[in-house]
Amino acid sequence: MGCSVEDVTAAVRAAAEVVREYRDELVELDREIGDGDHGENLHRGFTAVLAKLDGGGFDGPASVLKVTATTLISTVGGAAGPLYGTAFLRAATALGDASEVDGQLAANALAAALEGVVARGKAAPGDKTMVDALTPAVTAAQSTVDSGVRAVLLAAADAAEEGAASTVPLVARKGRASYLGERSAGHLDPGARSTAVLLRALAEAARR
Amino acid sequence: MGCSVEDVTAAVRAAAEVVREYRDELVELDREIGDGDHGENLHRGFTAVLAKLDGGGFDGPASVLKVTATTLISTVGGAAGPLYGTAFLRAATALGDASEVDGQLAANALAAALEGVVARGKAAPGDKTMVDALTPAVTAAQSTVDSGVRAVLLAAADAAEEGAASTVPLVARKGRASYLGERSAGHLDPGARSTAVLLRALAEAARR
Amino acid sequence: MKKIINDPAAVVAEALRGMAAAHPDLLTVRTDPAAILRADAPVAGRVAVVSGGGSGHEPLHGGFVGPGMLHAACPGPVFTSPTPDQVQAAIEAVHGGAGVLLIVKNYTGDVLNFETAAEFALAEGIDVRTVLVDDDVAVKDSLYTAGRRGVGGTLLVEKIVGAAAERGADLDTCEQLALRVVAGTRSLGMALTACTVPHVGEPSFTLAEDEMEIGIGIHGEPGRERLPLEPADGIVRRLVDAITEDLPFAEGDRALLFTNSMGGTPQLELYLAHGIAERLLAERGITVERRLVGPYVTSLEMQGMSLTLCRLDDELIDLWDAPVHTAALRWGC
Amino acid sequence: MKKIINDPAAVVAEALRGMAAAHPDLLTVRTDPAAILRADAPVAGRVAVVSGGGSGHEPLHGGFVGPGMLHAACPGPVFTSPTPDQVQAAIEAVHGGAGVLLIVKNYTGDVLNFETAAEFALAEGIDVRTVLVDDDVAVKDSLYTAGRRGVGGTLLVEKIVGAAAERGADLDTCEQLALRVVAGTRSLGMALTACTVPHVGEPSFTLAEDEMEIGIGIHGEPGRERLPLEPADGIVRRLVDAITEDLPFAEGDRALLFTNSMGGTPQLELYLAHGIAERLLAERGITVERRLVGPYVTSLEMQGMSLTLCRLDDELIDLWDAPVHTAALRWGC
Ligand SMILES: Nc1ncnc2c1ncn2[C@@H]1O[C@H](COP(=O)(O)OP(=O)(O)O)[C@@H](O)[C@H]1O
Ligand SMILES: Nc1ncnc2c1ncn2[C@@H]1O[C@H](COP(=O)(O)OP(=O)(O)O)[C@@H](O)[C@H]1O
Ligand SMILES: [Mg+2]
Ligand SMILES: [Mg+2]
Ligand SMILES: [Mg+2]
Ligand SMILES: [Mg+2]
Repeated sequence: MGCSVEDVTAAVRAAAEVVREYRDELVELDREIGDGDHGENLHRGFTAVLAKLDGGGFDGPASVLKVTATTLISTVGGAAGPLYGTAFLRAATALGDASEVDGQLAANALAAALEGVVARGKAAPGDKTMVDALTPAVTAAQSTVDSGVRAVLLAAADAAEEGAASTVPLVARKGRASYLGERSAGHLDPGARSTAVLLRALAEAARR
Repeated sequence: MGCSVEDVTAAVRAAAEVVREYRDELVELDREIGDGDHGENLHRGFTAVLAKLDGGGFDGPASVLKVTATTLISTVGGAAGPLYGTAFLRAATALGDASEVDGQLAANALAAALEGVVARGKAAPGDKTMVDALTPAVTAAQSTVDSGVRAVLLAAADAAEEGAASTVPLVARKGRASYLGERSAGHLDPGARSTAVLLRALAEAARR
Repeated sequence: MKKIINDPAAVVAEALRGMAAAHPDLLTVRTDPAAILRADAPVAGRVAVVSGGGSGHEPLHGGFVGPGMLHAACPGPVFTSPTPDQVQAAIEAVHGGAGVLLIVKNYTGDVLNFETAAEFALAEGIDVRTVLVDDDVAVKDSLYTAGRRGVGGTLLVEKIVGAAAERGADLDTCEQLALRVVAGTRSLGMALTACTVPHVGEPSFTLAEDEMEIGIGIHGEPGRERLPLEPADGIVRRLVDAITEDLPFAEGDRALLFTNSMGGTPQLELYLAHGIAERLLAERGITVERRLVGPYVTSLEMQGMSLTLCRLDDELIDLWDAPVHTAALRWGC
Repeated sequence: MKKIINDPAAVVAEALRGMAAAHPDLLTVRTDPAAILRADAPVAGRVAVVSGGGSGHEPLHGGFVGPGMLHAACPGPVFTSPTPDQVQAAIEAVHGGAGVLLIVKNYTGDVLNFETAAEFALAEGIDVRTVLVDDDVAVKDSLYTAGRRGVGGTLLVEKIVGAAAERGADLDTCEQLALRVVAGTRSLGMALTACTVPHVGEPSFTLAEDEMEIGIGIHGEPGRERLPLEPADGIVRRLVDAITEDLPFAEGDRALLFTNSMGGTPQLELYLAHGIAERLLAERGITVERRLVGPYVTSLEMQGMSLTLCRLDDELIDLWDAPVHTAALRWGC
């Protein structure tokens, strides 16, 4: 048995709530090598998502993710808005009209999200962006598809955290941090960090 | 025998040179209760006076003071420019066409200077201005007229120093410090200080 | 001290060189003595409107030289009034035969230096009048003090009188008009940070992270009151209250509202403050019919703002709206 | 953090309220989503020129909305690009039937959000083109990076294309013109101090008393190089050298020189720097035919400056000189 529309709603809600906790850390990371708004942007966006989720009326897991996507796109702004928006939109599409999400579907959704982010942002692994968190997350998810959504997402979150950590020594080639050139090295990428944080929250909220 | 045109030139030159030494102190005093330019203003002006004195060609003590006056007026600006300019101009007028300055003439010149400053600036004693230094200086000078220029000016300088010190507790009623109201109390008035400094330098340079 | 300058003593001279380069068709910039003149000065048959004062308040006054406003501005060293010769030279350069009106901010230094210049010019047969601007309600006015300072209101006097002179008003009319604007104008400023005068090298005063200064002047003078920092609503209310109570401005008054940055306050904050001021004035029944928002009467890089309120009537509105072409204010042409 | 604000999250909304109050005849200000529109928009039969980006760079972009320049500006939160809905709503509000040109500063966030808006608008049958401005020579351009940032040059593109649109140029012409201005424009900025974003509450970076940062962006991003503070001559030479070598500008070139304050640098210093830049360009045989000096593309209260140099020809000069009536730039009307 996989995750129902209620489970998915609860998981996204949990992720949205966690963003508030990490707001200041993400602001600080972005202040170091960007413009200091990543935490504020996501906080604004996920606060709006929470309000939308309260409205309810979702006919399936995909519709929860789709509302999340459009809300993020219309409230976050910056680079993260369209990127996370696209990620959730593609994930929604990957879920199709399934009424329950299982491990395979969850892994597919993650893969679709990554594809969307790359299609929009044109970043490759190693460019010091959220792609560095999402890419290993997708790989890890794909090798655990049979163990249920929670296990898939936990593996993904673990991998994303490692991936995020791996951005520290990198010199940024995409996003605002790239303007710093060599001076971007030695800092954790805020978007990679937020990806790991979101995946961890989704995983821990997943009931199965 | 009194002070010749050369003596007067040397005394003004000495005063002008001393201003450089006190520039920073006067800036600092003016920064506390004014706009921080008094030392810079006098320094600019007396540097120009030195250049003018180098030109030479003075036909009497009065002409030295007159050139000093017009140079200060045309280079100092601010409140101090016209006030010190007027002071030197009136002093020059008081000297008339005398070829030597004696104690009486020196005291008269100081009194004329004070009258000029009051005529222009309308400050009364106790208003926390240079008048608080110049007024006791004039009184002291007048009671020592028979003892020669040097003694007259030394008495004036002593009195001016006391007068300047007496401005510390006062609340300013004229000049820029008056904008501070009660907050001007507890500070030495920069113009009173510069008056004392100038008189001391003139006195010490006076040969007789 | 962090500034984009070379020698602190040469700041004004070098800035004038840049100003000359930036506005070759509009301005004639003289050095020794320093003056910023309308390129087409003297304008025959027109009252010449002349102002000036210490530098560091830019665009005041040099940025307001040009058709419809000032004929000449005399820039002194930073925060130090110009000298009489300087003012006199400017008067002579722009005098067009119909007399000269000096617009002088009420500071002892400015008053004395302009006064001396006026005496010289009068002695040469030029009809010179002086109008003092003293709009700062932070300073108590009294016969026994230096009186109120001239601050933001100076710009309004220069614009309105400049327009009248451009149209051919005679010297008496210009003088009366200036007095009328001064009488109906009040200002108050506040600071979040102090400014640093180049030749001083350190800030004019120090404010803690949670302090603000109300009633500051435009020369880095500290204000009359140091208060805990407040949100914009509180700050603007203090300024509006003090200004409207002073004249007083009354319900039904028509007014020009000038929201001024002291230099370092960004436009985002300035518009925010302006919006609050408009709301508070509307609550008091005062109709804002004209407005100006920007860094126009500044104190170097000081962060802070001032509000200026000026009572309007149809004549003043018409003169305010009249064409002006200067480096800092331009409309209608 | 010392700012004249209330709630940091409401800064942009409150500033827009003030802007609306300050310019009632010129602008229509919408909230939710936020947009600053020409009061007379849509202008039938004219290409609509639309720009926008994060707030905190004022007067860019809202201060450039009005006849002869932008039809709409979309202000995002401070230093955060606006959202697609916001841009789309602005496009729909000002579209006058002749297509819409989006002028977008080259930042990932701006590009992605405007791109999405353009897709939506295209889907509704509105002919939308996007021109990216990427004039900042501080950033190495390469296929594998985010590319150069858009900074001061954005103003020039907006003015020149706005003038062409006002005269009735079609969308192709406007797009080509914008590309031509972008191709001939280079900028470089430097900072003496950092700015503080309201929602962050502390400075974006820290510079010691004797340090400066060369190649800063306009979002409080640190620059590429931290150097010991230099006199103005040295600072300006660094900027002029980097800019002229990049395009490269050559002897005989005609140019517009735009000397921009990052916000907190006072006009006195800015004119001083401008004068140096003019001298250095003259030495290189580059003829400055137009100039602009002021705080136009800012980074909140940051102290610092940027230079922008744009190659001119008769057509561009004519468009630059064309009447413009906006809150921040106005001439010829
Ligand atoms: N081209 C890109 N592809 C993928 N991720 C990107 C790209 N550009 C930026 N990012 C991510 O976005 C994050 C910054 O987001 P945010 O601060 O919200 O936007 P902005 O940079 O516009 O201020 C970066 O840390 C990075 O992970
Ligand atoms: N009305 C006045 N009468 C006499 N002295 C005055 C008057 N106003 C100011 N001063 C003197 O001038 C001094 C300030 O001079 P200065 O700093 O050079 O001019 P400003 O105040 O214009 O910056 C004050 O300290 C005071 O002694
Ligand atoms: Mg960011
Ligand atoms: Mg002083
Ligand atoms: Mg002074
Ligand atoms: Mg951003």
